[in-house]
Amino acid sequence: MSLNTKVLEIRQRQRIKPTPLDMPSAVWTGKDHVDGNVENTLTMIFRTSGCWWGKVGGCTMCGYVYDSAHTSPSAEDIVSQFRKAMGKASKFDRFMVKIFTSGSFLDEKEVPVDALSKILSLLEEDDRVFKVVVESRPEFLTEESMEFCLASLKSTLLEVAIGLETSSDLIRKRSINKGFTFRDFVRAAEVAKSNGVAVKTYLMLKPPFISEKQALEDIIASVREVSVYSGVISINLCNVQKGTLIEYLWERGEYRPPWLWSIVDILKRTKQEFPHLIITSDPVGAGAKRGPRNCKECSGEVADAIRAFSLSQDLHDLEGLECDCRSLWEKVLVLDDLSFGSPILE
Amino acid sequence: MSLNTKVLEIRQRQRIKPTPLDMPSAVWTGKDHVDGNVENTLTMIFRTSGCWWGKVGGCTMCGYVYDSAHTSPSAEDIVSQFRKAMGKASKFDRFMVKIFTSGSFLDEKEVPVDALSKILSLLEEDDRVFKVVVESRPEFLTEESMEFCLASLKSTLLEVAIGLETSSDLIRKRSINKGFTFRDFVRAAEVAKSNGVAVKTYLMLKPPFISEKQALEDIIASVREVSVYSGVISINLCNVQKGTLIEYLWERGEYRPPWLWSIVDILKRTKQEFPHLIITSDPVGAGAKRGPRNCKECSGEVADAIRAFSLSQDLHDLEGLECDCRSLWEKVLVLDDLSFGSPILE
Amino acid sequence: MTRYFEVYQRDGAARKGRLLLSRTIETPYVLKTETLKDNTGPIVDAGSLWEIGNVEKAEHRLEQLRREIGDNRLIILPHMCLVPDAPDCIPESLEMLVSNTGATGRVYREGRAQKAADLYILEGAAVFENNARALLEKVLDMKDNMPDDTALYLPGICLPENLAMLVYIGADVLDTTKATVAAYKDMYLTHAGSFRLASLSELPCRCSTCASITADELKNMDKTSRSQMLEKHNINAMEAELALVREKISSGNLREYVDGQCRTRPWLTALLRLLDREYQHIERGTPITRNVEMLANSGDSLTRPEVVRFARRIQERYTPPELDVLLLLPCSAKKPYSISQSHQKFGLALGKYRKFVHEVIITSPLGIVPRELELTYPAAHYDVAVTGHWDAEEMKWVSECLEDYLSKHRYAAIVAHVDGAYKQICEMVADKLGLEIHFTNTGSVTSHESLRNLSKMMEGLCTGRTMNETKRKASMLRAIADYQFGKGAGEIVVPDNSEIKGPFPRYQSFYEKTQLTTLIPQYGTLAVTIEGAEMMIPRNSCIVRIDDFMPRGSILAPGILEADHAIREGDEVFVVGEKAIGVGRARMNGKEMSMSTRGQAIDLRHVKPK
Amino acid sequence: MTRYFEVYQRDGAARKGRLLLSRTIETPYVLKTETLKDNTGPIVDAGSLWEIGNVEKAEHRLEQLRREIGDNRLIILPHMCLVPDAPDCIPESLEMLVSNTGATGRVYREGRAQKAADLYILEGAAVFENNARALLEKVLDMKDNMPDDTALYLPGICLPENLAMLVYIGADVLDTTKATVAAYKDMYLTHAGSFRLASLSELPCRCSTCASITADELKNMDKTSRSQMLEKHNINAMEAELALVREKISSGNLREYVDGQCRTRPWLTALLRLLDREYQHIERGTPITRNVEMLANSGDSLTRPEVVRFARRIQERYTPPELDVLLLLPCSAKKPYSISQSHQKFGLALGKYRKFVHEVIITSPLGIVPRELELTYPAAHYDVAVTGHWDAEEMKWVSECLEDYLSKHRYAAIVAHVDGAYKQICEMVADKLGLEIHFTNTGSVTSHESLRNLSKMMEGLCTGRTMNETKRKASMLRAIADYQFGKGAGEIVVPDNSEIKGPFPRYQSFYEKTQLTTLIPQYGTLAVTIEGAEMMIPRNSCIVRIDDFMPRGSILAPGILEADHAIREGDEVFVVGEKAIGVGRARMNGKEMSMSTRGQAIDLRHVKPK
Repeated sequence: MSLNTKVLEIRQRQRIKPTPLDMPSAVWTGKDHVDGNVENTLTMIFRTSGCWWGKVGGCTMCGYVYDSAHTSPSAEDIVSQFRKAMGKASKFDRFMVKIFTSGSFLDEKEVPVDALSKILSLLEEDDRVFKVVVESRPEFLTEESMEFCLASLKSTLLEVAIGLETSSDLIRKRSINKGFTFRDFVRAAEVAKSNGVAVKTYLMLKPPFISEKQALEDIIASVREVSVYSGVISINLCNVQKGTLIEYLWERGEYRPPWLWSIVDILKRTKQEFPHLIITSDPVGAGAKRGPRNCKECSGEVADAIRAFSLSQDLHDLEGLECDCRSLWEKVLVLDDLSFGSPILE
Repeated sequence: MSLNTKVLEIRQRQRIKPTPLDMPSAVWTGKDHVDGNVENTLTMIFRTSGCWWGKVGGCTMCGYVYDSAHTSPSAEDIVSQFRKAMGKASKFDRFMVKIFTSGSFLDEKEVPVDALSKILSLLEEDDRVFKVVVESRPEFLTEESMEFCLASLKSTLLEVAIGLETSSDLIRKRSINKGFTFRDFVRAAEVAKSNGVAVKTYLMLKPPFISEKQALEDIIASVREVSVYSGVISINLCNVQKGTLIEYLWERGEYRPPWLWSIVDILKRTKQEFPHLIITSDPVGAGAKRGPRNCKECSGEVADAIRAFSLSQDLHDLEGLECDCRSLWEKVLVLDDLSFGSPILE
Repeated sequence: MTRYFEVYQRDGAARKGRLLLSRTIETPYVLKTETLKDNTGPIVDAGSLWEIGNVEKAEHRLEQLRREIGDNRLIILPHMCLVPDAPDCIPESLEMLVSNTGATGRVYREGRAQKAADLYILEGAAVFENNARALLEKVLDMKDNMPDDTALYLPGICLPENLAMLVYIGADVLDTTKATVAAYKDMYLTHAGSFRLASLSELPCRCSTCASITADELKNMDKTSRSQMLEKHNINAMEAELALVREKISSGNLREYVDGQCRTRPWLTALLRLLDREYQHIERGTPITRNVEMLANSGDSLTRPEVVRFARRIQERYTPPELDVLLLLPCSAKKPYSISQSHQKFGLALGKYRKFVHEVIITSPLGIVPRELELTYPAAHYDVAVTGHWDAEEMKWVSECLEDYLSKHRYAAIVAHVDGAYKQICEMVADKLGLEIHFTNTGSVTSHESLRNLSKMMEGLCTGRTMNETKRKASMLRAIADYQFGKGAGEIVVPDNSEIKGPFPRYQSFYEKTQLTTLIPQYGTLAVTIEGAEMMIPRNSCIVRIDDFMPRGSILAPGILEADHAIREGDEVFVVGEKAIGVGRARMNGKEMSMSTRGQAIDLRHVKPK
Repeated sequence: MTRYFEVYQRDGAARKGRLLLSRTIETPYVLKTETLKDNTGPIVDAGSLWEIGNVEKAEHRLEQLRREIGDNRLIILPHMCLVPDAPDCIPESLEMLVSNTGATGRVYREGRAQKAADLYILEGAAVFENNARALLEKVLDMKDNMPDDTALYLPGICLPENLAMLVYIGADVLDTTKATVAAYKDMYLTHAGSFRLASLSELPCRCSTCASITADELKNMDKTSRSQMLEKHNINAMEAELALVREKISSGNLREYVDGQCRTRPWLTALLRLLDREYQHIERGTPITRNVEMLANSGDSLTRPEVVRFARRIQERYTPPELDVLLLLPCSAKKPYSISQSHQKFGLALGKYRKFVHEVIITSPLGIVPRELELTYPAAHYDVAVTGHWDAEEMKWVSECLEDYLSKHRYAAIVAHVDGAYKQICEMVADKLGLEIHFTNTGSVTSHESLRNLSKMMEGLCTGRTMNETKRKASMLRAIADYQFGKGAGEIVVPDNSEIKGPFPRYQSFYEKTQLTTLIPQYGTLAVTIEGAEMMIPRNSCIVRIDDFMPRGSILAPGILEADHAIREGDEVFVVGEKAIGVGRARMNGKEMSMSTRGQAIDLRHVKPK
């Protein structure tokens, strides 16, 4: 059975509940490091028809597909979702907008062109919005789509975020099942660049089958390779989402989310090597059994330090972290590499 | 249940086979150390009505009672036994005669006075016989019996052998169940002495319940106390005879015969302390599971050395004995004292 | 009876204690035998009468020895050992020997009246190696005749392989005799049996002795050095086993360890089996509850005291609620059963009919567990090897439990939602008792079809008496009270019209606004309030009478006048004194409370002055 | 298949072997996991494709590594591990990787074709801890697909508590991963399970690490030093267990050890039970005979391969002598039965009627033992825990054996001189088959009255066929031959009119002055002379075909062309080659002989040139 077939099989067992088409999946506000400053951000996730790749199988760790709508929302529906989301930013004078779907914002099948141009225009019109970040798979990042976006979004900055996950084609293909290559990413990034659009890259720490050490080193290598094309790198820590292959494995004792010590190590090493690169990580679900974690004692504190660094980009925020479990993690780095197909669960 | 009752109970379970009344139980020839020389000896064991003490219970280690006749042999029968026994000595020019019954040669109920005087006269008449040794319990060693014997036995030397077993009244009573006291022995020995009759004393190494070390030390103490009354001491090594309390216990893992190392140690220490005392031991059944023994490797050799010493009275014969099991015996000496009611079987 | 020995933890006949001598000796203890003769150790042998010669001298030696070594060392009084099958020929006067001060030990011989001592030594214990029946008989006789707060010494019998079992049958003190003798016989001892040194290609141990040498080097040493090395190893092996056994007592799973360890030798297995048949003896020391898993991991688990006690209490103390329909269900791996996926499905399938239905779970090794007792130790605390196959003995035992239940308690209808061996058991019992049982399962008990069948069956049957949610909760607390204190206790401590508060399983019963009990989910037992205790005391069970003092915190054994002998460690007990009443948790059994002169008897939870 | 691994002793699925690398590694072996990454050790991991990136680079790394470390170290070929439940997404080309020289190891994934290697690693083995069924399935699948003379490595799963069982199911190589991880989690491991360090009041071990420190000192160390100490202890505990297990294989009683050791965890007990049900797998490696006692010491002894094989061979291969009266007797503790006191009394009671009577002994766990086979392993070699009580499973198993026998073989009369459980069994079977059994026992089977009853009963019944002394001896040898070689072998190797010489039990059969067989009492098997072999060879069983050479002393596996797969270690085998025929004793099973490239296959006793 191929990876894609297996992922699809798991997907098909999940039930998606009917939801209103004019409500976004999620909206929240927060703070982000943006070009040297800490800024307010409004994050919105649109409910769309869903990621085309996810519908034919998709990534082994991705549970966002279940945020998609059971029927395709119309352009009006999407714009309506946008308007509702913007309501949450009423208290801000200045903020950045981050737009996600469970797939690609630039995929016309998810976000009809009418909706896209309307939303970008509305953003352009809103003076408080100084920057817009949209996420997309690289195949939708074309000269045409860039020009189209920039046509609506004139003075407001645009950044496109691409979920590359890793620079290793082997891992991206045989562990993550992402469906594109590093070369695809490079092409997309260059298109953006040549259009003056900034590129943000998502990496993914510890996809399935990969040992803690391999995962850690893979991210370090990935940062190195991606830094050529992208000024902002955000490292996602794999967590166990419902309806994913990762969950299927995790329930059987065959997957353990990454250690927080690993991301601390990654942040320290990469930031030292690339001081001007913005490198962030949001430890979602840290300390939970489905989330990235150290021991019960220190997970909270370490996750806070990671968040602080992500905002400040100041390595001092990662100093002084200590816990008895750190020596266990060091052993796990060695042994998880030599366990031949089973994670060291603790 | 008293010791005597228990011994009697065991005795009553044995069957005694009918045997001819005019045949001795056993006769054999050998060599003994006698007054500084090695001499030929003729040993005869008469079949009599048996030891009176054995018939009411008797000693815990003694199986000789089963050598007695089922009906009392007449005086003629006994003399006839004697004549048959003497036939075995035809090859000797000079020899000593040792007479045993399964009880006391001087007990009139076993050996009628007519038989006694006839036998002693015949011995007196035989010029080859230079010495006669007879065994008896002390109660039959009286002025009268001595005078009676010496009346028949003029120029031939007489020695009486007494089975004292130990000088400890406690052990003799509560372990051996011998039925007389050390005071009884002393009295008998003094009677003999005053009649110019030599006394030979039998001691018994390792009666039941007694540890190896206690047994060893008991014999050393006994030799010391007996040396005052007796010029010849013969140390019997307890073995497991049929129909005895010892056998009953041995079958249940509750008795182990003495180590040969123990008698070696006894012989060395007592001979050094009493160089002029004749101290002998015949390791009957040595190396057999019912007999005194060391390990399989050395039992034969050590028994030979004990026999050699018994003849020569020369401590050189006991030198150079070595075996790996000696260190085990040394530990047993310590531990068997601390086992609180179970022998250390090896 | 003693100022020098104190027991502080028990498990079956095994226990942890302390000999309070010149230095404190933790028991179970392995005595270095040779130190008994070395007057510097904490335990000293005054010697044998065989060697001393007579009782007067022995008396003299004893007096002298006590003067020499002081009171805080234990003297084994002068003795005169026979062997077990010898007729008794010991002078009576020897028994009269006493040391008026200090700790003493005595050799125990069956049938002889026992004078007071701190330690009793089983005469000739070593003779019973390989004779399970005889050893057990002797030890039981001895235990019956010595106070619980004295130490039991089995001399000359201990090996690493049998140590756990000897402790399990009740030994407090053992010794190194056999370890030393084995060493001098070139025998290499392990917890898994002995090896001839010559047969070993390597040393199967990592003790400090074995780590320093190879098998070949050891074989090539001269006899004395070799024996000394072997002795060190053998004693290490014994001490490691001893420490392990002590930790197993602490952790509450010595039985599990012994269940494996006894497979080393047939006589040890026989000993386990024979001991289980001495239910009175072993049950007395078995705590009523534990906070570790109970593993039912061999055929012999069916007879362990916790299992037998559970079954007997169901048989003797349990009264089912007044309902007309019985539903028999299979057990689940997850405990308590009701939080398992399968039982949650059964509950959904029952739906609105659940209030008509009394649920009883069938399981090995416990037999049957009424739903109300599913939290009660060991029902929520056991784990078994699951292979899908039940052996004939399991089937027999569980059938007997079910048969007893169904012959005592009548229902208008019996439904069994079970498969495999469970079903066979139901069929056998139904057949034997001439009962009709409705089976609702088709294929798997959690299949949609089976569950639908169950619903339908209930729809047809459920027309009789029902029990609402409050009553159901109350009946759970009552069942637990009956299980814990005896039949009828539930009605007292959870009276009619009690109010039950708290979410499952943390139920609390209130009567007229006063709290009477709390269910402790960890143990599945009830803790009783002082008001509850006041209602229970007239029942006159689980009562501990204390002297004229005001108790607080914990009660020591010497303060206890009398205690219900049915009390077990872990039991909820009611303290009655002249100054106060109280309620607490027993730390020893009732007999020990009554008789002991040392040790923590009760952890008091509530006190009320009179 | 391999030049680098050799098995030299087997017991069930367990085995002792050697990895012949830069240094010889004795297996079962516990690999220090971290040394796999340290290129100085005898086993080296070439790394993961996940990290290397692609197959070309992996190929390059492999070549370079081989050049660097030489041929006499084992390289684990570049791998790309998934987890057991992952869909296969490994590039096909990765499997093509080979090292043209030197020893190699490969990760084994179910369903993938296996290339040659010296060592196979079960992918994701650690996932199956606590899952007996899945682990056993995986190991069986792996064993079916890898040659017998390659080593099996179960990574990341070993603990001191499960080591014996992992070896028992067939592991050759294990590692220290869990010992290290446990140490860094403050877990203290023992063969009897794990403890939280914090819960220990003392260290239950005397290894060189634990001897140097107390529990409190250890608890108070800083984390890193503490973990290092714990790691040392944990690995010591594992290595001690490993050495013990190796010695248990050597001494032929690993099963007995595992029978106890598996009680530590329910999943290990389940593993033992499930493994016994894989009779083919475990029987194949079980020697036909041993010179140590077989302990049948738990309920699970009823299914051990020696017991099942004995019962099956009686059912399939045994033909009773032609007699009309069957006498059923109870077993005796002393073996062989006929030298026991009770059986000697039975013999005396039978007296002159003995020649009319066929004697069959009833026993647990073997079922039934015809008198002729009382010397045959394990009939003369077992010991059981004796309590007088038989459990239901024992009764069931023995009844089934007796029922099978009585339904196959008819007698004019059946007498049973038995009591207790034996009698119940006879009654159950008689009832089921509608047979009449005459019971002669009153009270004890050895009482005078019972024995007189037996004599009288026989007096009345014994009028039919008889068997004289020579025939009786011949029938014994024939029964053993049939047991050993299959039905009909007895008639060939002990023809009619054979003369039987020698005192019991050292019988020798002669035919026309030529000796054909000798009974080896130690094993209860027949040794066949070269003349006997010549008669047996045409039967075409237990045949080993060798190449064109003159064998002497012993035959190595590579010299064997083909061997009867029914051959078991310890079997008497007939060697057939172009240059000679011979007869000897098998040192491995027939499949191994056929397939292996290393190892002693046969100890040859007689050879005859063609």
